[in-house]
Amino acid sequence: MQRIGVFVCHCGSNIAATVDVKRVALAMLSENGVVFADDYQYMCSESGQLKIAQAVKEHNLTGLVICSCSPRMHEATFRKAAEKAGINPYMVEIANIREQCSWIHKDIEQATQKAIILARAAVAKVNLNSPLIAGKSPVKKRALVIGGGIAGIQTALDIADAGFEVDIVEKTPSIGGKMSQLDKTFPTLDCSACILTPKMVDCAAHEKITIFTYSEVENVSGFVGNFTVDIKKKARYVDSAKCTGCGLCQEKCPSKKALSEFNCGLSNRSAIYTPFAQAVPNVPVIDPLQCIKLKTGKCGLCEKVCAANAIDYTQKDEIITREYGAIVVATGFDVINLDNYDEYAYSQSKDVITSLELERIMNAAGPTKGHLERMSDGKAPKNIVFVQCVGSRCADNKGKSYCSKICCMYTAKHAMLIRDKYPDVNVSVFYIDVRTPGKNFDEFYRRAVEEYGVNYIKGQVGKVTPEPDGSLTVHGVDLIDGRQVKISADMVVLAAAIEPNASVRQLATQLTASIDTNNFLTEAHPKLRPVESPTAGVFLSGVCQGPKDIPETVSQAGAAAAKVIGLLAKNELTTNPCTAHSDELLCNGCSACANVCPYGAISYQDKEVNDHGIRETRRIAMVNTALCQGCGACTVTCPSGAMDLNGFSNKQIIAEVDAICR
Amino acid sequence: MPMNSTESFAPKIVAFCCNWCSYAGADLAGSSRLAYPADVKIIKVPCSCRVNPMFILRAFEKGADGVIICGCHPGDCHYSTGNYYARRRMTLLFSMLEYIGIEKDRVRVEWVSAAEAVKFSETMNSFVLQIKNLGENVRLGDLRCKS
Amino acid sequence: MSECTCHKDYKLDTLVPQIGVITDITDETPDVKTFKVQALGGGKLFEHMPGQCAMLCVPGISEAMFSITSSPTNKEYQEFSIKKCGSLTNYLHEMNVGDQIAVRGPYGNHFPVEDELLSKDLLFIAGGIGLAPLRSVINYVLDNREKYGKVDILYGSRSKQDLVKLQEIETVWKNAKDVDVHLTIDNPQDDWDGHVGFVPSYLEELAFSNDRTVLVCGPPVMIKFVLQSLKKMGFSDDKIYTTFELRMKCGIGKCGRCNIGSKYVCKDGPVFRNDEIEELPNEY
Amino acid sequence: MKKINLNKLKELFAYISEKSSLFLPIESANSINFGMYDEKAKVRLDVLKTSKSPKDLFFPQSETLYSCQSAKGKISIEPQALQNDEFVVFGMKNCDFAALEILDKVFLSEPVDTFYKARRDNATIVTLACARPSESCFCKAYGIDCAQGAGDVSAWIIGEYFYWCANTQKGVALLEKTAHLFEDADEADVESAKAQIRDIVAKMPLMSLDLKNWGKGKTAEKFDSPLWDELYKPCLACGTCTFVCPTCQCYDIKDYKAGEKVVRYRCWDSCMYSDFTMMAHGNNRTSQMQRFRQRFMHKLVYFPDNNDGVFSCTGCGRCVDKCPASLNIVKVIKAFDKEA
Amino acid sequence: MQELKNRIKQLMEENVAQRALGWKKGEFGYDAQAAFFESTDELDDFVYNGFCGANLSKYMIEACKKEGRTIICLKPCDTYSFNQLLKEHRIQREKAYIIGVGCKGTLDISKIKANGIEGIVDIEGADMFSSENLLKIKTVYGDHELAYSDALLERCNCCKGKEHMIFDEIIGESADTVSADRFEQIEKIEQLTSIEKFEFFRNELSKCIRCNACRNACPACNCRKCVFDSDKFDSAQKANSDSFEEKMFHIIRAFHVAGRCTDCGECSRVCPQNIPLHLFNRKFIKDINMLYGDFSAGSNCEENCPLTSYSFDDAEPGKI
Repeated sequence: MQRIGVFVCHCGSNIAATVDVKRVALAMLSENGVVFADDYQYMCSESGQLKIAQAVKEHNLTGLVICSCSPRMHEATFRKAAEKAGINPYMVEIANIREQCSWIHKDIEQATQKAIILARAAVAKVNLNSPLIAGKSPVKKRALVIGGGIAGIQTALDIADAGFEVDIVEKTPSIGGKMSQLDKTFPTLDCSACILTPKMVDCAAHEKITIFTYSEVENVSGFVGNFTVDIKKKARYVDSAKCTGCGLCQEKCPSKKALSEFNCGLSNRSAIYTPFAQAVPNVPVIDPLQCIKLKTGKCGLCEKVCAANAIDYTQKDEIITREYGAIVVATGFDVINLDNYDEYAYSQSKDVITSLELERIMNAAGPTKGHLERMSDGKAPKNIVFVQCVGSRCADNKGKSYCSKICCMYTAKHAMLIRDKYPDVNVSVFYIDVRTPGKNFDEFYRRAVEEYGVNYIKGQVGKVTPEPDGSLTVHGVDLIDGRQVKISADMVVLAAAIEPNASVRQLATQLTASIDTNNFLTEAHPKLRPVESPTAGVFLSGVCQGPKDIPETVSQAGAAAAKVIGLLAKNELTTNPCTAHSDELLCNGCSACANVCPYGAISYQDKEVNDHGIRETRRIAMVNTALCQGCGACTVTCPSGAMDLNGFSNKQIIAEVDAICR
Repeated sequence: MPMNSTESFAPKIVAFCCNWCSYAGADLAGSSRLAYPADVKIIKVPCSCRVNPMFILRAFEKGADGVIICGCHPGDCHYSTGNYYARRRMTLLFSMLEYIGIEKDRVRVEWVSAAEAVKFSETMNSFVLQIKNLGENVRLGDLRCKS
Repeated sequence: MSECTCHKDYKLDTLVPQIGVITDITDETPDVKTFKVQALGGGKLFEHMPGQCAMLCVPGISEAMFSITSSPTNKEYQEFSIKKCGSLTNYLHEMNVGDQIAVRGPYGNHFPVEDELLSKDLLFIAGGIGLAPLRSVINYVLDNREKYGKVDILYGSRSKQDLVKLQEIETVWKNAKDVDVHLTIDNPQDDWDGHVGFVPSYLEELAFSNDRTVLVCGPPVMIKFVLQSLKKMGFSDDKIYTTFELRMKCGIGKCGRCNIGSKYVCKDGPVFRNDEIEELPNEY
Repeated sequence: MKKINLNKLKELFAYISEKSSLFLPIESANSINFGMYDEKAKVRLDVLKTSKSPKDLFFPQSETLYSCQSAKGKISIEPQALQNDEFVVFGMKNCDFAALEILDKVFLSEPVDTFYKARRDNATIVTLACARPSESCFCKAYGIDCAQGAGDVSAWIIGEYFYWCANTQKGVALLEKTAHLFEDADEADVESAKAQIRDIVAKMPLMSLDLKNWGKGKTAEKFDSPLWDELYKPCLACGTCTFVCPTCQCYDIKDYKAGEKVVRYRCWDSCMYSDFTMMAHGNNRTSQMQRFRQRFMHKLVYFPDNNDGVFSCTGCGRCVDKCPASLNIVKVIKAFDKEA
Repeated sequence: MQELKNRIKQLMEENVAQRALGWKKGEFGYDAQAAFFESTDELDDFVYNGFCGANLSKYMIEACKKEGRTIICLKPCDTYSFNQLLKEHRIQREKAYIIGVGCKGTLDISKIKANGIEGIVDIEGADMFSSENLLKIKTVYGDHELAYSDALLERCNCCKGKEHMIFDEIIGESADTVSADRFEQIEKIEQLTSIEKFEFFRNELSKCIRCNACRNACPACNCRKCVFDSDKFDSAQKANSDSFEEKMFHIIRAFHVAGRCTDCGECSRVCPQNIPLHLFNRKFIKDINMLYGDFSAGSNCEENCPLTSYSFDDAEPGKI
């Protein structure tokens, strides 16, 4: 039998104006187990908490019911107060009589009655509460960063600088990500490579950072503080330890027909390649689909020319298992597939390109060595049309509903750079809105319009038609004039929407992190916990969480790092004690619970039990409380009721139901 | 309970809300002062998948007139898959309830996110109205609880 | 059966309890409390004989059978010594003076204090909470001291703290006429200068003559070994009495639960003579 | 001896049910059980055995003993009112009546079960002879004559007519009340009908069941037999046999929490259930074999021990018909016979 | 039947298995019972005919606790239950030697008796392996004849198929017995109005005496301790003290076996009150098939139960 104290909070007038708090307290005195009930102005205040402590002492309380605001607001406060007063924190229940009562009801009688019932249900529950002790689990002091773009690099550097080990897993042969493909960055127009490369080098050189390029996460198990991750290192066919990065193999490689991923397929690369000159690590990989030796067994030229003997055609994919305390997802983005936008003739004309392709064309290390050329005939374009919002801000299902956020600014940048370098080129931009909320952004855009004479047309492009003469006709609407516009262009640049990297779906499943309908990873709280995923120990960095530009990415990367550092700095974590547990005398060992457990927390053991005098060995479910997150899926699947959930036990919920229906 | 006395009939309605979405949605409805009838009493559960059919029948046994279960939208479950299981369980259970005397309209599952305060309040308003139209749960329920 | 005023011509069924008031609670050991229970208007709920039991019920929690530990010679109240071991007993242990409980009874047979035991030399052997039913007989015998011969009481428990009713033993029983009390605890303890050892071995050490009539009660294991020792010492089965565990529901030999062979423990027991037990099928 | 044409029975039922509740075999949802008569009831006097025995008219499957309120350590108890109205049970078979007499030995022995007694006192029982006994019947083995009447009134259905005669004061009262519906009848009709029934009984396979190996004082002989270990195996541990049995009377006492109050009720229990003897103090029958043995030992040995050799079985054969595993008391008796 | 008996004898003599789990003849020819045969001598009483309706799969749980292997005779529909028990780790495959026995449908004694046939002393023609379709029934009141096919249990009229899902060997031929659509009755009930549905089931369930025969015979109800026997949900019940309780019991039972019930029909067969309990289970089966794709519990031991799996676009509750 519990000795319960009930405390009814006025919350100033927030509750007391609509709920007769004194009556609620009085009514609770006749409830089973209640030995003390009182009301107070602000229970969450220091004096309110002191009141609790006094009552616990005076009345020898074993359980508390606080009738106040939502438990989401102050449950933690009252649990701490209880603990201070010498009661187990899980002997506290909150009756939410503010958000779910006083704030939504006007009639005092009605609200008071409801408050009484809610309090009664909480009392009924506390009567069945039992003290729960949070477990402790050690923290593995190493972080994993998935994705080696600027987000991943920055997060890794920040964590490593704090003295913790960090591994970066990058799918491609080099870290650097999308930023390495960019030419210049807005709004300062500094060279992307110039600011990124030093960070890449820092990463490689940092003693706390291990980089796994050309690698993917294969499997994730465990929980916050104790993740175990299998990393698949794809066969590189080049021994990283021996390779000096001289580049001779790439020169000599006879297979040069592969499209360069780095240059967005606008140029070719050899079968053995490093994606770009500044790659980190500067160790090539052999593309097994292109390599003549691997395909036919003949050739082997690279092996012959390699002075360091680094070529190894026998290399196999390798699984490395590492343990981590925290995981940061920084998987970045891709440009959407433009199949749905064939009206822009992207597939029909080589001169319709995406903005990212333009970045490569403008880049000195790009397919045209930095000269602005048409990809079809190599001629210098005279009229360029930019089309904004291709696939972004779509009302229909064709594209994305969201704004890709970076296009307005990079288009202004492109227009400006072209007009600067090639003043005779006419540049028109079709836009819906120009969005420039950022430091020096609007100034930047205005420079494009005012200083560089870029022709901004508010309106949409309906169609781009390739003409027989190789030119392109852009059919659009000028919404300000309300007239049809037809522009003859020799290059059209599409500001294609960006979307989370395709790998994120599977990754989210592996991490049991949730994703939204657009495949962006969900934050634990959209405002207050923007860099944490709802899954403890998993953090978000960069565009995988939502569209952002470089400075935003870098600041979020730092924020995620700060969270990781905060976690890794702890030696151990307290685990949620509201976990499932199985009654071994009732368990059938049928595996139904394990089938629905999203965390793989349930395993089976053959165990000898003594069932009222009958001794036998039975297959029995065991819950790993460190893995269990307490969802309760198993409890309903279990037909015998062997599985129950601490803190939300069958009997507790039934007691609440009874109390409400009484 | 005759139909025309819907005004005086105060139904007993139990709402199971998942901690992460719907309970938060209810809180937001509260802080946004979006009213719904006081007949609705919320029980917090960690996830919609914690709701055992036994709880629902128990509520009806003890005299509830309606039971509603709210969870995160499919795909948004905090535990990633809980509401999918809840969806299947409740679909099957609900299809059977008429056989034991619980009208279809006395139960509902609604997916309400933490941000959908308006949806929460509208759902509760419409559910209460629906139950009021049905009247008191006379077919089912343990007589011992009624006296 | 008492008259009920709420229904005309209505006689209360034995399954319907009376309301008892807890008028005193004594902490005996860390997990045993003794409850004094009286009728609503004061006085005893009913008359009983030593060895009988009663059903105590906390509505909504559970009900269970307990030995009445006070002697019938007590005219004011009944006492129950209750060990904490389940939901009901846990609940009872949290109750306060003035709280009410539902009581029905008395049930079962009793020790033959007015027949076979008269003028006999008696040996009481108890272990732990097993003193509860024997205390009723002991006090009955002490209150009618002239009717019985010599009395020896052998009582053992795990530790000194686990000896129930120690104060009464020390002040009343030890000073009674022709009564010898032998206490023992399982393991040595600083504040204990009495005997240390298990009850059966102490019993053999004490070497009582085997013409004594023996009343045994305690945990099943203890009873088993005590009986073995008694046999060894030459006691005959028809002079040994014991009480069964109280696995009963209705208390009136009808619900079928406590049926062992042709006997109903709640009606034909709980007190059995050892030769009667020998005849029962081995199912207790 | 009085008689009435069968087509006037409805009138009789209507007349009786006007004055008091009338219970008789009624078909509902493809099942025939004793139920309260009303105009719509589908009366099935032609059916030999009701699915359940009529014992629940006297010892209902579930009945409230009292309800109780407790708050803040104070208790109030409201006992359930006893059956106060007279009622008539019509068409009970002799085996079931004999079973009632067995229940009397349990419930009417001190301390009397007042709930049961009130119902017994208020009932007038009309027994109906079995026109067509079935292969599962073995009442004769217990000395019950299904052709002969018992109870307050004995009745027969012979051809187009329903015959009855009173055996007790209550019976006389019932006959007097309804005398206007009846005509005088020839005793000889009934005698020849009885003879006919006895002829059939002689042919029934189980009627000759021999109980000489059972009864008082057989505990030691039967209890430890290895046969039990074989016999119980198909037993599903359900309670069908005990619930359809007219003499099984084990019950449980349980609490139901109905909001503010607690209702204490008793309900049938079955010694076949695994938790029957599971109590706070322990469990003395942990295996199904023990529970199976208990049921038959009780009926065939323990009960006779305490009741001058009367068995707690009347050969109604419901367990023979209903056991899902086709196990029954006959098989048990025969298995031991074979052994002996 | 002799062939089957001989084969079992041989297997026991060759020590392939230590005992056999089959059926034993009863008193009247229609009351065969499940039986363990520990020695070949005991096989004299072995029987296999149309009255061997009992599904032996669940007895395998006990058999698995014994030393050695047990020969188990399984009719085609019993094999589904066996698989389901295997899937739930309640029995071990290596402990069983499965003889799949041919089946031409199992008989319903109450159907025979419903023809006014009383005082049955013997029944001929119930043999499973004969092609004869005639039951010759001897009674104290005279002899009767009845077509075998007219006396089948409801479950056999809408049989899932005569293929054994798991076996070590098969003895005897099976014959098709399907004469009705399995879901016809459910569809009819679904057409009823809400109140009619309620009335129908109230009428049926009011007969329930809570003897637990349905539960204890059901191979899917294999919990060591049923929730209705334990106090885990404060749901321990023994009797229907209120009409609510039998409804609660039956619907929860149906829910607990949903996706696991093989529609073996034992619940209805054993019900002493003739409640068509299989209707609950079949309704769930029908819903599952319609909503989540055809699923037959026990057709293999790998497939995940529909209630422990999901798809992203499942139907919403209350929409069917």
